[in-house]
Amino acid sequence: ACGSNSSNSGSNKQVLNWVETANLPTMDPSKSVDNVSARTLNNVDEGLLKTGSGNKVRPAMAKSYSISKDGLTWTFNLRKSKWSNGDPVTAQDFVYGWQRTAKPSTASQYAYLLDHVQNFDAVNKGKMAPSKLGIKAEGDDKVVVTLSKPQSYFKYIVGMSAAYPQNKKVVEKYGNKFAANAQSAVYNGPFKLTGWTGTNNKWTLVKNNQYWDKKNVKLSKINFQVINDQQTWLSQYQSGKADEIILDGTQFKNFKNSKELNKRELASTFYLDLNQQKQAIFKNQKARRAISMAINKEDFSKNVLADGATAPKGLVSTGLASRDGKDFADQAYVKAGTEYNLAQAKKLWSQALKATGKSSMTLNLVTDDTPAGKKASDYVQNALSKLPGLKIEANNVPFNVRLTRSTKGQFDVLVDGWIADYPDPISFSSLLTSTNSYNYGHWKNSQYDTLVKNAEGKDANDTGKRWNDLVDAEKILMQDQGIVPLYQKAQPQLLKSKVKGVEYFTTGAQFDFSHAYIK
Amino acid sequence: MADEVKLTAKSFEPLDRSKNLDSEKISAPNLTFMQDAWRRLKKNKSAVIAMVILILFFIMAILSFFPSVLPHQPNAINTQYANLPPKWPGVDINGVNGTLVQGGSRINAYAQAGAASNVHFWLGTDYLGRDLLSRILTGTRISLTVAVVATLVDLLFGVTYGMFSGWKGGRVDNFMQRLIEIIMSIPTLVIVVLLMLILKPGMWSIILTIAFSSWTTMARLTRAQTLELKEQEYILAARTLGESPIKIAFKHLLPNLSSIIIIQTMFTIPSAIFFEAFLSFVGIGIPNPTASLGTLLNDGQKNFQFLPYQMWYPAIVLSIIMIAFNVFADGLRDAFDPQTKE
Amino acid sequence: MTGVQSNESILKVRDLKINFKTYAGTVQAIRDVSFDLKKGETLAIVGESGSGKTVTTRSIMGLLANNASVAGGSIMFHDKDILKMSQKELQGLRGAQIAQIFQDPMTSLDPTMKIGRQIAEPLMVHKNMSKSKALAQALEMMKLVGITDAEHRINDYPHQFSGGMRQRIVIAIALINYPEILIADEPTTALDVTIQAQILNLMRELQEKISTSIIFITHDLGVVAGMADRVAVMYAGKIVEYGTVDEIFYNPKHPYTWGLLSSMPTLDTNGAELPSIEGTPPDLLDPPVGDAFAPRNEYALNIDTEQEPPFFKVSDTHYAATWLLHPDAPKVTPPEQIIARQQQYAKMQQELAEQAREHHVEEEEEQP
Amino acid sequence: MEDQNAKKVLEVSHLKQYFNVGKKDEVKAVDDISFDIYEGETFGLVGESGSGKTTVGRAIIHLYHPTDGSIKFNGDEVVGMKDKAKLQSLRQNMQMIFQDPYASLNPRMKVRDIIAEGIDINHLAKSKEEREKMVADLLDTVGLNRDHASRYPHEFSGGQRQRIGIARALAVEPEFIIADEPISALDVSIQAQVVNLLKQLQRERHLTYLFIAHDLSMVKYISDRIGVLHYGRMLEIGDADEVYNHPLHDYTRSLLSAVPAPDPEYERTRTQLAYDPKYEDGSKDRELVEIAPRHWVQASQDEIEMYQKRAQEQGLPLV
Amino acid sequence: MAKYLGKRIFYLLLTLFIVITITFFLMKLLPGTPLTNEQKLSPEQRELILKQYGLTKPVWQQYLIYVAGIFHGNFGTSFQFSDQAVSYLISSRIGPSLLLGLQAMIVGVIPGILFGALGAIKKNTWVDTGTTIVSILGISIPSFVLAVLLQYYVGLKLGWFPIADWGGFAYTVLPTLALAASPFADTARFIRTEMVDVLNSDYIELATAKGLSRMQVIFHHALRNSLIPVVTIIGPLAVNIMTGSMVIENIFSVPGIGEQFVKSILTNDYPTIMAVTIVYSVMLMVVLLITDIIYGVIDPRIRLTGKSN
Ligand SMILES: Nc1ncnc2c1ncn2[C@@H]1O[C@H](COP(=O)(O)OP(=O)(O)OP(=O)(O)O)[C@@H](O)[C@H]1O
Ligand SMILES: Nc1ncnc2c1ncn2[C@@H]1O[C@H](COP(=O)(O)OP(=O)(O)OP(=O)(O)O)[C@@H](O)[C@H]1O
Ligand SMILES: [Mg+2]
Ligand SMILES: [Mg+2]
Repeated sequence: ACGSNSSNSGSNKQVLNWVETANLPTMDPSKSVDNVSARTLNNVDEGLLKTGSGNKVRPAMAKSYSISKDGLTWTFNLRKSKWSNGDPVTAQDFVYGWQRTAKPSTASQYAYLLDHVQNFDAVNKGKMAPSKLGIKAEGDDKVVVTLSKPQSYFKYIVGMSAAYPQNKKVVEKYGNKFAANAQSAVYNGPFKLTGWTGTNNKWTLVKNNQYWDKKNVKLSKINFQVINDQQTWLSQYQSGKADEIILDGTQFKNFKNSKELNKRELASTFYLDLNQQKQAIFKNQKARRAISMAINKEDFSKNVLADGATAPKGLVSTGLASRDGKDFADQAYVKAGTEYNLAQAKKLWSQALKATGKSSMTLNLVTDDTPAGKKASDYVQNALSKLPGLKIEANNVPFNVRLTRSTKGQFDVLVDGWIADYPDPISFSSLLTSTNSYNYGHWKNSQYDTLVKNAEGKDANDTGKRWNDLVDAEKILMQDQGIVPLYQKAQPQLLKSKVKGVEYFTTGAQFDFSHAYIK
Repeated sequence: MADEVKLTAKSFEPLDRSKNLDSEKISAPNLTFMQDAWRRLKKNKSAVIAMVILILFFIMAILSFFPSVLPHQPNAINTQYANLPPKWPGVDINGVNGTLVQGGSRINAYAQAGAASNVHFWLGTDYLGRDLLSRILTGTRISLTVAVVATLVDLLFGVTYGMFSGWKGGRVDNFMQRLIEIIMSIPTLVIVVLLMLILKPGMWSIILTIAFSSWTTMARLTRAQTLELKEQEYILAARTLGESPIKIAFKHLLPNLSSIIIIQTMFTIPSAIFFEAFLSFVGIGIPNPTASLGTLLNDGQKNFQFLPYQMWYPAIVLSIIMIAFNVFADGLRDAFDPQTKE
Repeated sequence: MTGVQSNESILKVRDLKINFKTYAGTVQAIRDVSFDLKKGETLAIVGESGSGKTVTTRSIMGLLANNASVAGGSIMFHDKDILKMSQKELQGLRGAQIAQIFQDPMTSLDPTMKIGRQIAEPLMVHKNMSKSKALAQALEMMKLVGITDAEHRINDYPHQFSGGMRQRIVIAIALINYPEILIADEPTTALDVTIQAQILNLMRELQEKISTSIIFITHDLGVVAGMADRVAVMYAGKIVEYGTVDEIFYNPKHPYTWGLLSSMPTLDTNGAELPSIEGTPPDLLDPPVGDAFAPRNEYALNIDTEQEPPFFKVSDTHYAATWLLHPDAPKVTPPEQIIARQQQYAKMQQELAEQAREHHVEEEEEQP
Repeated sequence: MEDQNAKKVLEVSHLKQYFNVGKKDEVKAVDDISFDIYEGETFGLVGESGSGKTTVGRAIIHLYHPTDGSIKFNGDEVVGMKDKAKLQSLRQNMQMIFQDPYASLNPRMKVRDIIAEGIDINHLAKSKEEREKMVADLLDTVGLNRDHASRYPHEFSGGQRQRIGIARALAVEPEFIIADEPISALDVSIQAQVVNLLKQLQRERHLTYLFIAHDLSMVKYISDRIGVLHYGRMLEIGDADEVYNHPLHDYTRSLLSAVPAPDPEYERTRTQLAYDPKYEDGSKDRELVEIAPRHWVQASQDEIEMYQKRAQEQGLPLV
Repeated sequence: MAKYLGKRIFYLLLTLFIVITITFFLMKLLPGTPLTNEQKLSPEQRELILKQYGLTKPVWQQYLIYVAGIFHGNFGTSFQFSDQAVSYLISSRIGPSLLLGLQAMIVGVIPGILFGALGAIKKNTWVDTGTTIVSILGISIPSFVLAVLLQYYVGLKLGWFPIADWGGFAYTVLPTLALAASPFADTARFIRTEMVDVLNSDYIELATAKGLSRMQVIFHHALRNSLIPVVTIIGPLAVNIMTGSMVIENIFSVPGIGEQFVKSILTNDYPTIMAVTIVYSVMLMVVLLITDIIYGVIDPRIRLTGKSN
């Protein structure tokens, strides 16, 4: 009866209808912390370089770059390009953007990505003027970055929103309303944002005619809508109102043979943190191993999640990085760290329990209340309850509450997850160093710490050594069962077959529409 | 005029007054008030059916305390049998023969899962292979518990509050009513959400929060009725006899408030069940692995298109309970009303 | 007293039988009731609670409850049987030719409608009158029933009036179409004496003005004495005695009428005990064989328990259904009070006769 | 009839009972009334609806807190009585019969328990059997069947219900009973039954009654003395016959003239006297003045003479 | 009247003040800050952010500032949407909720009244049974189940109305229907009970005795009087519908305040939760006040008096 004007006639119209499951909270590159804004920013703005499918880095605002021998000085040569308001994008815009991200008053929560940049710490703590940050403009088209220590994966970092250029004029014009809605920002990427009021459920990306590579941008429009309900999403997809859907397990099963199905892997591992500070028993490796061995990860990912998720090999996800054709995860694989062996688990747990002098204990299991979180909660609770003398109390809490409780250590067992910010194992490995604030379980291993430190410092310029350091660290982590890997996330996606050229990558923003088109 | 029938002289002798002609002799059946209500209730067929249904549900709910009587352990995970549709032994009708439409064609889900021919789940399984029938039964128990306990709190507190306020009248009443107004001005959901965020999530918090937000209606109703009743002459009579207020409350007020209380209770129970379901939907309901009808519905709703049975069965059970409560409440109201024309 | 009277019966009720189906069984509420209503007269129906007064009048209005069934009889209004009328015909009748005043003025007005509109409604319904015209007439009627400051009060709501005023409004509603028959079902029972007196006066005045026939129901014999031309006494769903008001009050024949009359103290009743009718009326679910009053009747005869008494003629206008009037019945002495009344009656008759002789006025005689 | 120096059971003086004091809808339901009731007599209180009759009764029996004035029962001040024991004895010695036979019995209690409520409160029965027997006796006394004890109020007719109410009041063996329109809701034929019962009980138990009614013929029949109440004020007090036969106050006259009698001849000639409340308006201070012996009328100083003249015209001796 | 209104508004403000106070301090008990990535922030940054949100001051000062802010329509800044004023967030989202609620009330209440009246008029007939069953069903099916069914069958299978999203009347149809079930059922049942009583009353008998037809009696006399008690339930019901539509909004992706409320709960967006609470309370109290006034319009007996009971 209605709405017939939009669905089928669009084959020659270059319009893509995309769905998000959360609102767009901000468009300020310095303040973006979530997936939705990362994805949108990635399509409306552009940094020096850009990560694409297969985690390949390609030139963006910088047409080329060079690295000094010591790996500390990176020089980027900018191409001629313009902001959507017609202003040229200059080297100063990068300097301004980075300084803005780094200075404390901006309160950027992702500023830490720039932590290798010279003087970042001091600037970030407000102890040094932002102008002392290790980024300089040489003329209008050359950006020179000085690092405090070598960082082989810096090329990925410069493609992230925290490192985007920012138009000083515009930022200062809008003050703290900058990028609070579609009009109060300018864009240098393939699209520009319209229709976003700051709080609404719908927004649209339209082609940016000032974009340097606009001739390769085919889409004229990308409509985004927020849908919270999985069933609704599917209906919208089926009725042609949405061009894609990320399926859940049951839906996946029903579209297994669909031509529209794209199995999307994700550089994301979910694992259990075992709180050693709260529960002394977790100081015992046997206890940690028992927990791991009691959980059948294969079964969980294949039969319960059933959405293409896989059993993890360790903390670092499969497919994130490889060297000489060998995947990091395969190379660092320690069977005992992820194996399922209930009998052994029971034995180990009894021993560990005995050592504490108790005959039984109750532990709480904290998960977030996303669908996957609930499933993990159900499954893990059931699995662990099989261990002798162990009772599990499940706490399913909203995502942000889970974060708070993680930080405050209000958990015994925590289902935690991590998505790599950039395609380098260190994005994972650094998490479990004893000083890292994400190390919620407070597992501590000095050897591990040293290896990671070497990778970040002494061996940073030696790819081979660095690689080995990280592989060794991962092995130690798994042998000592510092965490209990649970599953590696997948995102099975249905994408209308008319939609071509959507670029996907496993980290960060995940989707790039700049070369997408409708057939 | 008088028709000429044979009238004997004896006919015109005065009637012997000693012959007792008093129609008052016929004594009424000796029933108590409750018995009388019960008798009337029994006459109301639909109410009786509703009551039987409710009793059945309560029995099943209580039985579900003993997992051995359930077809399966409600929380037992068997991922091999995840998402199996209902299968009734020996019945080959789509919907109950263990087949479902997957990816456009009808498949035998049990065969696909490698289940032996003697494996059957009457109402199918959920995504962890847990038996839906067993979960619905325990879920019913939890939902009924939520409802009944919440109602009890509501009854004990709400009724007392209302009676006290109404009886005292004046300033006390005024103050107590203002208090209720304040509580009522905070939307129920907000109260529940706030309390749920502060309290440890769990069944008891839910019960507490539901009770906390529902007693005001009961209190207002009983207060209004008490205000009316306390002016009744039989209450005045009790006062002139020197009956203490407490005794008046129990002997005179409560019995005459009973129907209004019962009716309100019968409305509180379903709304508590609904509310719990609603909380589950919002994501702050009963924690897993415990099932309530609300969590089951919530889970089922997500896959309605492919596994419709996961929503239908809990929804049907919930609806039946609701309808039964409603019909039963109507019946009770009539039964407790002596004015009801039989 | 009354206005123009004639011999023409505008309402003839014959052998009316009405039953109610109830859970417990069939209630025989009206058992063979017959009476006539003449133009311009006031017929009072008296009897204790539950004797069937209201049911009788409701059947005349065609307003019987859902569970009622007419088991027999007819109610002829201008040669048409009300009991056989269609709903439409009945609607045309109600509030136009036959109107009713109810017992309780506090509850019989719509609390949410202005009283002017309530009074005007029958005009709008029956005469298709425009609202403003109907309201103008309603105002006249309000003045007629003695509502002071009617212009201002026409837009008031019922709760703004006292009980007496409300009853005046109810009367205004009933009279606005100048009905031929006005049924007043205990119109003053809920009012206190002074207000009652006002309302009764008002009704008498109005009757004179618009010469309507009134069926007046009450259990207050004082009111009957002042209002009625003729009286019918009901007991347990039957009329047990009827006659002119003088005949009933001064020469009652039925023991129930005796009881009624003597249980009411007059201003000069003294003595230790009031004569009263002991016991309670019979259960109409299962009316007794014979005379329903027998169990409470101290003059009961054996035959009362065997056979229903027929009507015995006392005079052309006076009939009573009691075996005591049978020629074979023993002579009984009525209660003292009744004897006193009979004596007074005899005296009155005598005076009347003398007067008649003196004035050579021909008394019209009424036919039974 | 009581003699002059009979014992006063109840002395009401300057009783005032206002409602909603200080608010816009203040009601002076009872405004400065005084009267005494002597042992063994029946004092009738008449007046139109809303004149304050019920309020007087309820104030006397301690259901209200009077605004002002004093009520003495057997010499003890009732107003503001706090002493528990005294209160209980007051409640035992003074009882009330209510107007509405339908509202005055708890529909969800058995007749037995309704009647025995006072027995239980005052612990008058030592055993269950005794209690049972007392109830049965009371039922006998009020002319009901003993079997009726196990029934519910709704199974009775109005007259029978009123008897149950009487039995309840009698259960504590009071000496003084306030009967608040006990018969106005009843059918004529039943009224006589109840009045007879009350009279009989008075004879047998030497009860004192305050009998409230608006049915003047009944009040006159049952009462020894009568008080006429109007707008919360007592207008006239006197012996029943006197007040009826020789009313002095205009209001009383009007009231009497409005009473219909079951006598068509009388009715044909009866004319109702219109009432002009000029002798009641608030412009003057008025007090009850004894015009004829034992016959008091509310009058101001300058009205006394007029009432005396009226009395003389009716052949009453002056005080 | 003015005095009465004044008194009511005073109570309203007092209640509101108490509600604000209670919610404010309850919120303070809750864990969580606006920071999602707390771990990676330098203490200086942390301090700065907390300062931006005014969270570094003592609680009582925060309270005073908050209360003062409310008087200027300032409810603070959202945690979920950085730099968005909560007042803006709410004002931009309340429209759809109100619209849906209003439509649902109209679609629910009017047929509800007719249904209930029909049941009462045809008491104890099959019509009565039928209407009763329908209204009981309306109460017995949770609104979100109904929503899912409507969406799947009417939206997807039949394609009559849009499945989700917001953008015109057609988009409101399904959510309105899902929401309307409960006001429909509630009014139907309420009206029926009430109307049965009213139809037994003396004034209805008098109206019939005036010669009014059955329909005239019902429309001129019975309906209005049966509506009186219904008005009292309609107020809170309306607020419930407008505020309780979060599930429906969620399912149909309606950009309303209810859906936002759920998100705020899930994202610990306390300023928004608090503001929504206050908005709900105000709505509830204003609606209650309005119903009381309407009550007076419909029922002249309680007009212009200060008594609400
Ligand atoms: N709808 C009904 N269903 C069953 N019985 C009924 C119904 N209406 C009246 N009755 C019975 O019919 C009998 C006569 O009732 P009716 O109302 O005519 O008495 P009444 O003489 O008017 O009494 P009252 O003086 O109390 O008004 C009573 O026994 C009553 O119970
Ligand atoms: N609790 C109360 N609050 C306010 N006003 C009251 C209260 N009780 C009685 N009144 C008022 O006091 C006046 C006297 O009332 P009361 O009941 O004593 O009259 P009554 O003579 O018994 O009348 P009736 O014959 O109608 O019973 C009336 O105007 C009544 O409205
Ligand atoms: Mg009647
Ligand atoms: Mg009274």
